[in-house]
Amino acid sequence: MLEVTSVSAGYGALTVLRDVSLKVGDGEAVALVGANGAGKTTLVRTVCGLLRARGGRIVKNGTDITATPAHNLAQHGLAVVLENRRLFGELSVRENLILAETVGRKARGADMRFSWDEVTALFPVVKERLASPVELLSGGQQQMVAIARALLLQPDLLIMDEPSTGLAPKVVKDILLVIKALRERGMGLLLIEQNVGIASEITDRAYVMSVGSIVHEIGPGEWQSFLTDERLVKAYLG
Amino acid sequence: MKPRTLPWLALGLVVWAALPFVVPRYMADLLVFTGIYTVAGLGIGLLLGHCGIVNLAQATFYGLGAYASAYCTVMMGLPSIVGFIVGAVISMALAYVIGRPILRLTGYFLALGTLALSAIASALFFEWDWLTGGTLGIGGIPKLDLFGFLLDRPSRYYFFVWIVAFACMAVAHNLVDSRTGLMLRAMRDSSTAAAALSIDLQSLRTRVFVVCALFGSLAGSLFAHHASFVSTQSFTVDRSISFLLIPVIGGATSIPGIVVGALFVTFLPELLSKLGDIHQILFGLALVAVVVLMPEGLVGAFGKLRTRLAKRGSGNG
Amino acid sequence: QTSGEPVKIGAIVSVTGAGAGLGVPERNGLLLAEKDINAKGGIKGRPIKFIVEDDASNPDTALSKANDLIFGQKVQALLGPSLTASTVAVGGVTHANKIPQIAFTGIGPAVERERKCVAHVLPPQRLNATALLEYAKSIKATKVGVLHDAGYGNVVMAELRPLADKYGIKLVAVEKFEIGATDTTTQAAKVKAAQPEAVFIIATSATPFRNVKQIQITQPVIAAIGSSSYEYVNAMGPAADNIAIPEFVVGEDPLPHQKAFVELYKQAYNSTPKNYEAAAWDAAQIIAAALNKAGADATGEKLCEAMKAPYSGVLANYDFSADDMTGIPISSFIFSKLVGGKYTRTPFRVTQ
Amino acid sequence: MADPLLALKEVGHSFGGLSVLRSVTFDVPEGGIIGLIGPNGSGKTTLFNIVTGYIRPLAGTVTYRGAALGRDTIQQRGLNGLVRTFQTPQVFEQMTVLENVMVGCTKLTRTTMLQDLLRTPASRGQMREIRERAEAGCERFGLTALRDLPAASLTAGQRRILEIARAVVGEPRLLLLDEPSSGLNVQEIDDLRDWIVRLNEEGITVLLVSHDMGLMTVARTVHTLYFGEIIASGDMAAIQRDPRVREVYLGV
Amino acid sequence: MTLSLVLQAIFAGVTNGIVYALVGMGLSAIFKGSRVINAMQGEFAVIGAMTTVLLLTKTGWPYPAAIAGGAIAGALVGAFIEVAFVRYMARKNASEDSFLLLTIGLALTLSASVLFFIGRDGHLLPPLGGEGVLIILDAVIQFHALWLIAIGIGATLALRAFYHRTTIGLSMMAASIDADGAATTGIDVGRMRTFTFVLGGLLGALGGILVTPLIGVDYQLGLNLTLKGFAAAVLGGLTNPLGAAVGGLTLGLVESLAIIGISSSYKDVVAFSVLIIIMILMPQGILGRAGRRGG
Ligand SMILES: Nc1ncnc2c1ncn2[C@@H]1O[C@H](COP(=O)(O)OP(=O)(O)OP(=O)(O)O)[C@@H](O)[C@H]1O
Ligand SMILES: Nc1ncnc2c1ncn2[C@@H]1O[C@H](COP(=O)(O)OP(=O)(O)OP(=O)(O)O)[C@@H](O)[C@H]1O
Ligand SMILES: [Mg+2]
Ligand SMILES: [Mg+2]
Repeated sequence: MLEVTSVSAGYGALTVLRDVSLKVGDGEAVALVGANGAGKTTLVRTVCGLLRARGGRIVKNGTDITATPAHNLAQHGLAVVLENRRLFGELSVRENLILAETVGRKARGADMRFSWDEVTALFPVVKERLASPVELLSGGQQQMVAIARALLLQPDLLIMDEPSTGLAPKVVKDILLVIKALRERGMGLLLIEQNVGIASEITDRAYVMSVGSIVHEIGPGEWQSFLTDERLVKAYLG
Repeated sequence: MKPRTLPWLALGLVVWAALPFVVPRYMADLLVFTGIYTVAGLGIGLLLGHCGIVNLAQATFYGLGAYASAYCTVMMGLPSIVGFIVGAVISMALAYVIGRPILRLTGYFLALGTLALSAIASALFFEWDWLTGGTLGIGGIPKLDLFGFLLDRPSRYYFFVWIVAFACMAVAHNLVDSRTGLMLRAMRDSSTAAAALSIDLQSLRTRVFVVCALFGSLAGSLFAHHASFVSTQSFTVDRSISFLLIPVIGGATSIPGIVVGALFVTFLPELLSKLGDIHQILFGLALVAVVVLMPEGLVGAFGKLRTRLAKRGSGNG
Repeated sequence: QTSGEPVKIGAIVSVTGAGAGLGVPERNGLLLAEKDINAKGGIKGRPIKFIVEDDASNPDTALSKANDLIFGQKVQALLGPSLTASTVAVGGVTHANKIPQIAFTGIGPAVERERKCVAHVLPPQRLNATALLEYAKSIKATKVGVLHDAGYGNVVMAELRPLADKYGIKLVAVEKFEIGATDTTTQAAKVKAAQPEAVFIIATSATPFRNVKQIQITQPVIAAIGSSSYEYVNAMGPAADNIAIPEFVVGEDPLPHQKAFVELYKQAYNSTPKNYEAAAWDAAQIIAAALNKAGADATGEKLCEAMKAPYSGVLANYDFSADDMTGIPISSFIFSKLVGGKYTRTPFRVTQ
Repeated sequence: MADPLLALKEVGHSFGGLSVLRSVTFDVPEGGIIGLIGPNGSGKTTLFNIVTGYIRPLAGTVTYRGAALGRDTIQQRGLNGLVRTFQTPQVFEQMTVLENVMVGCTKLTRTTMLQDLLRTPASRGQMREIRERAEAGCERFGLTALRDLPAASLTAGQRRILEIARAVVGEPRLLLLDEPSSGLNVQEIDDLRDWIVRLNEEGITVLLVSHDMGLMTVARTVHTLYFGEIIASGDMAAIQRDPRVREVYLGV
Repeated sequence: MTLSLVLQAIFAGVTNGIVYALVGMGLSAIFKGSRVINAMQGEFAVIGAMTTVLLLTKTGWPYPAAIAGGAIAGALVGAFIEVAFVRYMARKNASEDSFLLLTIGLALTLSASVLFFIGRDGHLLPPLGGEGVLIILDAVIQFHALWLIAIGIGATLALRAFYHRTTIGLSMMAASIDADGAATTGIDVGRMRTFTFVLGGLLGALGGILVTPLIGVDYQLGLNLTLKGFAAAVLGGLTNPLGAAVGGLTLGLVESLAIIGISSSYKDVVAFSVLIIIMILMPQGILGRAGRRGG
């Protein structure tokens, strides 16, 4: 479904990503873990078109999307929850969501994966505060709006950059349940997560990134052995 | 680094000293204006580049300095230095009194506040013609007399103006480089966090505003003694706007940038005017070209070019 | 028929900026005069050349331009600038360096009286004020309302106030508006509320004229010379009616001594000249005459001396040895009236 | 018993009808590490804002070192040793990392503007001192390698650490950390834990908000906020056993 | 001070206020959609009005067609500016100051171009509803001013609805608040910015056309309108079209009441002092809203 082949990218004179390749299959959930500054966010920004790839190819469902501008990616079934949420602070919660819903509807037509009601039901706060400007919400509440917004884009692959940031444990658990449910409906997931505990719980496989390259792959069923291996964890995530 | 910059410094000094004698007189005159605008622009640059404050009131302080000098010398027959001091004191006092409430505003609200201040001052300059001479202005302001040396020609006044300008630049540089400068930039980037680190935004901004007013007033006094004439036209809102251009063109955070900006606004219109009536269109387009091609100002663009050249040099070598 | 090195005369006018309404006609007048002078033999056979610079209506720029013309281009004399402030500023240089100057303005603040070599081809504001009052007297208005701007208007007002008493005219309402104001209805309403018998408008824009008509002031309107130009009349639209103006040139109906100039101007520019074209023309002719008298290479001082004589110009009769450096008598004024957007000359004149 | 360093009494606040805090009362003893947890939107950050002076509480009093904070400004509180970090890191983006940390030290020294304008020896000396302290701060928090980078180019995690370093160099008495662990990985959270313990040993009292239960174990006492009210207090083990906390916050 | 004088002052204040509001609305629309303070908003008015004047006098188009032509000219210039300059600068992450400088430069260029190519004459347009006036208690107001007030109020409400009821309006705001967030929500940020400038140009041009019958248009009008429009927009809170209307009316009324209440000499002094006081009392603007303080 998503295939990233030897992509490199960076900022100005600085090259951050070198020859990164990874793959997310249909309906698969894959994690991307790595230390601070490894380049995870940079990869996300490159995949979703906010940063131009300096080399390599990104293919989604057989279409080359390397040069597709970010705003067209929803058409390709891709949605992303960016680091720091990137909501429209002065707009109300409802307006934030309507924007995504409109785009999602355009991309999927009548065949919507996630209805408005479903999504708002998922996050009760969102429903309660529909008319409130987003910037007035608490950090965690904003995070929920960001996830809701991404879901309303009706993605078949959702990329999340540290979605658990600032969420209470209960909400994280709720979200994990939601994601599991979504996966059952065939949605793929690329999860960037510092908290390997969380990552291991909902993903099948993982890539470990360090200084701009994929240095290790955790295959299906290998999460447990990875996590218990102090040495590996230290080497890759420390 | 140091030993290598020394010869350049010496060369610069020689060029600087020779300049008013080798260029035609009207250019020396423009160079004097450049120096005056540098002084005025420095204040705005401090506020804009280091505090993120758009100050549209500099013409007010410029006017206060000029009128103080004009009034003290022409109407009261006092020595020139009195004009400089009176202008500076009044400007700083006004900046303090007005600054305290106005500087509570932020962003464009503050810009509008200073614009309003400029409009009020400009209206009062017109209205109080017993003091300012109104539209007719005050003429016959004596040339400066420095210990018996009469600065009656642009080539002489040039040295005085630029020594003042360099002193102001040094002072501004000190400020930027100091603890205060650090706090200013912190406040510019995030006032929320700056407050948490015990930076008193209000009083810091007020004090820089006062320094800016001081520079404005000094420039005004210098101007009065150069033009020998002051009138309301020189201190309108338009002038405030054109002062604002100086740091933006040159690069607001850089002190040499202010000089470049001042050179731009004094020389370019002059050079373009040789091309006939179209010159104002061209000046507007030149401004557009500067921002579009060099969004960090002329000095920023120069810096970039230098690093690029340096890189190429080292790549080849 | 002229030959040799041209005699260079500098000119500074406001072609752009707020004073463009003055500078453009002045430049036209100058260039026309240049042709005329050279056609008539120039300066003792040498051509005269006006180097015209634009000060963008800014006194600082005017100062730089003056420095350039005098020290860079080495001009013999300077004409202009168009605006009072610039004139005072430039006068500092010309006076100090003994360069003759003929300004397209009336004399300004006190320092200018010491500048004995800075002549003016337009009347001092005191004279303009007198002309307004003379007209008001002629229509027997004793209560007058005034609407004036903060620049030009302020200066005329300063002269008008003391004079009004002498004429036994009471200024029942004096309302001011800022230069470039786009609306002055409230001020006009205050004037109207004072129930004047006539209204003076002293401004350099069409706005107050329109506003006065909009709020239906029906009393006679008398405008100062500053707002007399075809541009302003156009911008007044239907309001350009029944407005009296003390001024000098009505191109539609010129005085006998103005006819030749008006014809020449019409031919050259295909439009009708007014006061500022004529003033600049006069200034050019005056300097040419002085040069012819004192010699093309005369020093500034000599040239000044040569200038200090009566001169009958198109605009007015001057006498530059007068105290106000212009010597225009009140009898030089004519009084025009705008009727349906057209200038007509009234028979009224003031005799000394 | 000695006076607590910070005492909240019946603190209440609401935003336009939305009641966010209701009669919150608790103490932060000198030298302690106090934790504050609660579901999203329960008012933790609002409480921080009240303590540090960004918001005036609508009810109740906040007492710091025995005196009511009342109308003290944010700055006065800071000078008195109350320093906080932000839930969304607030770094000075156009300044370098070192300069960011230097700003944290500015409050320790005093120069007048005039001295700075004239670059008097006092002014230069203070600047040197600030720089030295900041360099030591960078060293301590492992930021030395990033020292000269503009803060704008830092990653989420690096910003977090920078913010903590910047707060700590100012020699706080009471350090309020708002979710310092978010964006950090396991290893870094461990480091953070060590730092907190170390700082506490050095005499800094800590009030910690975090959703990371692992990190929260450093706290000696944890208060649980739920819809603006404290529903449970105690050590971490007790809290984790509390049925209400389990239901509304931990979700087990 | 008579009642009729007060009424006249209120008429003038409201009329001028609506003029300021129209310019201010365009300014706030552009700010809302691009975070650019458009120092050439007044020039849009000049472009719209001048084009209409030229179409009317030179080509003899009927008035409504000439108005449409003027409005389109404004929109086109707006689009051109975005495509030619703003887009390029935005890609380079230009600062707010440089956008300000850009629009100041463009304002100078346009005003100088009008002077150079069209001349310094002032022009008027025929008033809507003819030359007629309404007289109440001796105070006079032109029919055109009534039209202007009605249209001004209509435009305010329409703009408000546009921003909060239509997807495109929402998208325009979203794109300027957070470009990355918008792009990943499927919003074409570049196109929204172009729309924003088209809208700003259109509003500016329409405003210019509407005020010309009252105040005339010449090459110098732009700066004047920009300053007043800026004051109106900021006073109202900058991102709210309704705010610009309230700000404009406040400014207009304060100005004209200062003339009758105090003295015409001190009109600007009083008006701008009041403006400063209002801002100090309401630092977010009259209709502005404070953001979340602290973390
Ligand atoms: N805008 C930028 N300009 C320059 N360098 C940047 C920029 N953003 C990130 N970097 C650099 O790129 C590298 C990778 O950053 P990235 O944000 O991708 O890391 P990350 O793995 O997401 O880290 P974290 O877990 O802390 O979010 C870092 O070294 C960082 O300093
Ligand atoms: N300025 C404000 N205006 C309106 N409501 C606000 C404002 N600030 C906070 N709130 C509301 O107050 C409640 C508490 O917010 P607060 O940020 O204190 O929560 P929190 O406990 O820090 O949550 P989180 O764990 O998600 O950070 C939230 O519902 C939030 O929406
Ligand atoms: Mg990241
Ligand atoms: Mg919080």
